[in-house]
Amino acid sequence: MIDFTQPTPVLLSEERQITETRRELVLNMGPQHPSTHGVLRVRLTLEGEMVVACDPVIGYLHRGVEKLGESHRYAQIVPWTDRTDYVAAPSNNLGYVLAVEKLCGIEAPERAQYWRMIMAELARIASHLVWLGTHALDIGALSVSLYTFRDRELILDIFEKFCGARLTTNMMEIGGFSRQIPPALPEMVRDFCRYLPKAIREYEDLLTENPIWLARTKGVGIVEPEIAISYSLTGACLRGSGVNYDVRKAMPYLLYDRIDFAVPLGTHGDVYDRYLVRVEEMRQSIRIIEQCLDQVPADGPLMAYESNYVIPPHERVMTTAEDMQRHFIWVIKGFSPPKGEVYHAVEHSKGELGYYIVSDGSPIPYRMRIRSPDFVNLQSLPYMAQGAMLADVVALIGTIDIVLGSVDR
Amino acid sequence: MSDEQQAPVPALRPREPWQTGYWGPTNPDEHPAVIAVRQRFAEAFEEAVTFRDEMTIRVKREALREVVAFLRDHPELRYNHLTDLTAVDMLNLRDEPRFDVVVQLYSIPRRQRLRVKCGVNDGETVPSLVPLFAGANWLERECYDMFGIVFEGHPDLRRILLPDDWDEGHPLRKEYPLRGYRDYVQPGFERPAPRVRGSLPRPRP
Amino acid sequence: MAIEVLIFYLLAGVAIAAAAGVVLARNPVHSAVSLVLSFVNVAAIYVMLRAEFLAVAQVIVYTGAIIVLVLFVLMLVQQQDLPEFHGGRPLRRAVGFLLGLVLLAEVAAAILTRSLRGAPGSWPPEAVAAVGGNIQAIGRELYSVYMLPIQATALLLLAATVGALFLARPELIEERLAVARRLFTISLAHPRGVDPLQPVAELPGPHDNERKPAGGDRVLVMARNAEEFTEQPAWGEIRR
Amino acid sequence: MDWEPLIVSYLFGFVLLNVLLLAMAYMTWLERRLVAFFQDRIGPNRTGPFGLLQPIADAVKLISKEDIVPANADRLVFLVAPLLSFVLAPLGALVVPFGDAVTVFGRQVNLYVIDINVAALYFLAVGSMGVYGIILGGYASGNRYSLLGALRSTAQVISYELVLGLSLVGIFILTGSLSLVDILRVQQRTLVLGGLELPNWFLLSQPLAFVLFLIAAVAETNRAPFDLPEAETELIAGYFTEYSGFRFSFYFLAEYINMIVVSLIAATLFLGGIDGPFVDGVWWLAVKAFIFLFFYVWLRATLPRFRYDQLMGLAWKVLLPLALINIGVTGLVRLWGIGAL
Repeated sequence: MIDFTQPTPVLLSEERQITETRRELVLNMGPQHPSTHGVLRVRLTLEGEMVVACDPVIGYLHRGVEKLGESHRYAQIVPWTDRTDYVAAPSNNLGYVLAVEKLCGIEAPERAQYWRMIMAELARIASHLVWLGTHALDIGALSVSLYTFRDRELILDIFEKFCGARLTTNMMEIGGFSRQIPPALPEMVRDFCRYLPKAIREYEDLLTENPIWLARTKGVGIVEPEIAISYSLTGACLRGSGVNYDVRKAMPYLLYDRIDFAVPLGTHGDVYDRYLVRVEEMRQSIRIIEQCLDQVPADGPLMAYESNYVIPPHERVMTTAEDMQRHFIWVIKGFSPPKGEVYHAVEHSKGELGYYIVSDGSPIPYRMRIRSPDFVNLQSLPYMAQGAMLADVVALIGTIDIVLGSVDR
Repeated sequence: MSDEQQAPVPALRPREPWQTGYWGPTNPDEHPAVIAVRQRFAEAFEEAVTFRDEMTIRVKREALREVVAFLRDHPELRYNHLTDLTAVDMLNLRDEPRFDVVVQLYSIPRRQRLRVKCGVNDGETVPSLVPLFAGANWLERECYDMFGIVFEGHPDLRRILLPDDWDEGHPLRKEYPLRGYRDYVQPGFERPAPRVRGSLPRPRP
Repeated sequence: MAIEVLIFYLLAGVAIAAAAGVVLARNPVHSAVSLVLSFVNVAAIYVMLRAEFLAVAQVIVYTGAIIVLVLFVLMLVQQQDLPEFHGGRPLRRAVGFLLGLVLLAEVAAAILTRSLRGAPGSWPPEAVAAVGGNIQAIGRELYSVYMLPIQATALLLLAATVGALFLARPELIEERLAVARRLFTISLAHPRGVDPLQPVAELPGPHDNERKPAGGDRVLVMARNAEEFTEQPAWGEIRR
Repeated sequence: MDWEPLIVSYLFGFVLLNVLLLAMAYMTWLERRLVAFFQDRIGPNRTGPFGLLQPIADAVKLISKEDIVPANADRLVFLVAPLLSFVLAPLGALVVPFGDAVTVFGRQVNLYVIDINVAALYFLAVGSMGVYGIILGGYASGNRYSLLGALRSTAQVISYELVLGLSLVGIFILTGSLSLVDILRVQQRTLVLGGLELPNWFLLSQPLAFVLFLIAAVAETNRAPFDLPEAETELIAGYFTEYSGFRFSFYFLAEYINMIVVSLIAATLFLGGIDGPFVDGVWWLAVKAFIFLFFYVWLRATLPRFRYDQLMGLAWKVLLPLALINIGVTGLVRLWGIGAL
């Protein structure tokens, strides 16, 4: 039994103690710092401007979403997932919803799956736009952030049109969508897909061949592929190092196996490669969205309803007694998935987002674990920062692409 | 893109939505990882269960590191990616042992997942996976922070999400109340807010 | 005429007070700032003596570069590491006082002999005006009569620069960086620190994926499906 | 003693200082509007027509804010440093010739405050003094970010001052004078190349020096992409992190006045100053200075920021050798007599 009255055991290694005795400038970067993307704190030990040691300190935005998940019913947790990575909220919804659907053994209708893919890819683009803007701003390119945020507004408009909310969308439900697709929405998405490649070209004009940008990003923060795998990196951080792992390709969920797209892989594993990979991912996302729009059925159910786990549709509640009962139970008590545990991962814009849910057969999850990609990715920051300069640390925090809501959960 | 115009071929969907085959064969006796671990660690292997297509191997906690190292380095298994490491407090589900440490492994070359579990009681230690996977560092720290499970051999085991001087225990344990142990004095309120569910006292007019 | 004398006394008084501040200030940064003030006032006195070039050179070289470097060093060094300013053994203090007196006597002797003799030097105002101004006069004098000393000084400064570079020893920084990489980076768990013999994952081999030029002479490998992992390349030349 | 020129100079200096302050105020407005246009935004447009009263509102706000001195600051130095920066900033403008002599109330008035024979060096000297405001402010704040900003600024200013000075040597060789008035006179001549009549601006005879001067001037005034001392995403505004209220505004004033002064000097040295088609006059100087200021804003809206070591490498490995080559070539041309431009 651990005695909680005692201070937390801090097992300092020998190396760390040596660092403490050296006389260097210890710089406390954050938690209130313009380029730590939130409330990340990095304890830097500098020699001149060179980073000798780098210790990320997190937890300033810890809200205990996992604990909250253990006290809410399954359907009530969906809004909490919005609040973890609020930059790409639909992707978080998707990960949780798919995990619960796997636990229950149900599947959303085809039309809903296509729209889920569209929304997830839009969320990916939105997240990458925020990343690109803030990353460029960290390195000093002022204007790119304004352009990307301008274009992100279009995606938020689509979200607003679809579900009424812009940031914390809460758009997906267990079993599909309960809302109807607004008739104007497909055309809106198509317009966006026609517009965005031009915008991406604009960003690339400003950055890709810019000598200062090249000097700041090339050869900085190199992660070798075996190191990247060892650090459990996922997403663009892993693919920038040239490792071919994308959940959409490796273990296709939804209908990604029907879509033709490519996964860009970097060749040098530095900040610049991760930048190129993410920019290319935005283009591929557009291809995915366009194919989804071509393939999605024009009408059809959006919600699976032949099961005990999904709220029945309104008209059936009003007409059949059986569904009225089910509706009543669903609303009052919630639904109870079978006993068991599932882990389901989706390709979030930042990497592999996994939900591990343990069910004890009650309407409340026994354990809900969020494997958030940026929490795992962030721990490679000290490795990337070896021998870097102070200004590089800012670029590295940007290249890992963290959202502190997701890191701290 | 050269083959952008190529018509997409709808893939064959499995019969049940969860049967994806990403976790290998559902029969434990056919699963290569289960066979290999059972053979190599005869006394440490406890059981292998499948639920919803997902293969879980339960091993004794002393052997966790050896089993994971074996799975990582086995030339035909190559579970080289530590996807996740977490724990579950089994307080309400069984008596012994108290916690399950859950390791999600993934093999990038073989595109297959595997879950390795070990039970651990309060006060016992689990061998740390940091020597095998650098990425286990923060995951184990989080696990320690949230459950109080001590990972033996971790180079830097201290709290990560909660403050270093947090003295109220480990919040993801089942007996930890949702609002914490202590009364929380709120400015403007007559008495401290209770840490149990219920209506909060209204501020005085 | 009186106003110029007044200004001169003002400048000289501030210069002397600032010079006293250099010695008396406890904080080395305050000393350096006092020195700057003193230099600027001396430069102003140069202007009154119609030696504008000298004044500007004084400001650029001494206040603009040298004292800035002094401040630079002072800031890099921790305050408590600096030697005690007003301490020292009595003998050292006495010797320092004597040396200061000797220096003062030398300067006074130079000034007094020159002014007592009343010799105006080789560049009287008429000669300066004849060549176009005091800058031109200085230029002529420096690059004709004093050519050899100028070259010698330049060589000396070059040698000093090279010596400084050698003393700072960039390769030492490299060494320390290497040590820092091995020891002091708090990625305590990275495999080289823990398990150097066992590579975590084997390097991917050659591949035949499409390569897409992506700008900045980089290419992106466009992976079409996930089976190609083991054939995945992407990497190889650049090692840390 | 003849008091009249002295009083006229003082009056002109007073007018000049006020014009500079006004120009600075509207430079901030202009920069915000221009950057807004570059970034597809509107910019300040609520205070007065086109937001023209915005600088006044800013000034009122800054003056009325609390003047905070951090507890572990070096108090005296902390209070004096911004003033130092501000006082030294407009001094460089004293030597800029704004035109030929005009007659006001029957008196000859020179449209410059002083014409000293070392004017160009004087400008450099004032610029090198300006770094004291930054370095002392950064040191005195007792903040590590400020200290790092001050250190960066020191190294940067020393390096780029060298380039700035050396880039001007070619002009000195061609004119044989350090006085800006003389340099202006030389540029007012006409350069005849074959049948082509061109103004004898040093932009045409010293293009390399012009580029070097431009880069070094941007670095000297700590503007993007060389704004390392105040890099807000790395050092959180660097040396003036701890400043607030009107002391902060002094740094702000100093930065913008520095920009204007450098633009004026650059226009005078390389673009012929008041020389222009039709009628020479101060408006040409204003137009040319505005081009430089626009260039400053353009750079800020477009380019990322250099890293510290890249910045120093650029100065010492690229710009300095180029400046030396420029001096050598100019000297040889002058020596062989074809340089009597």
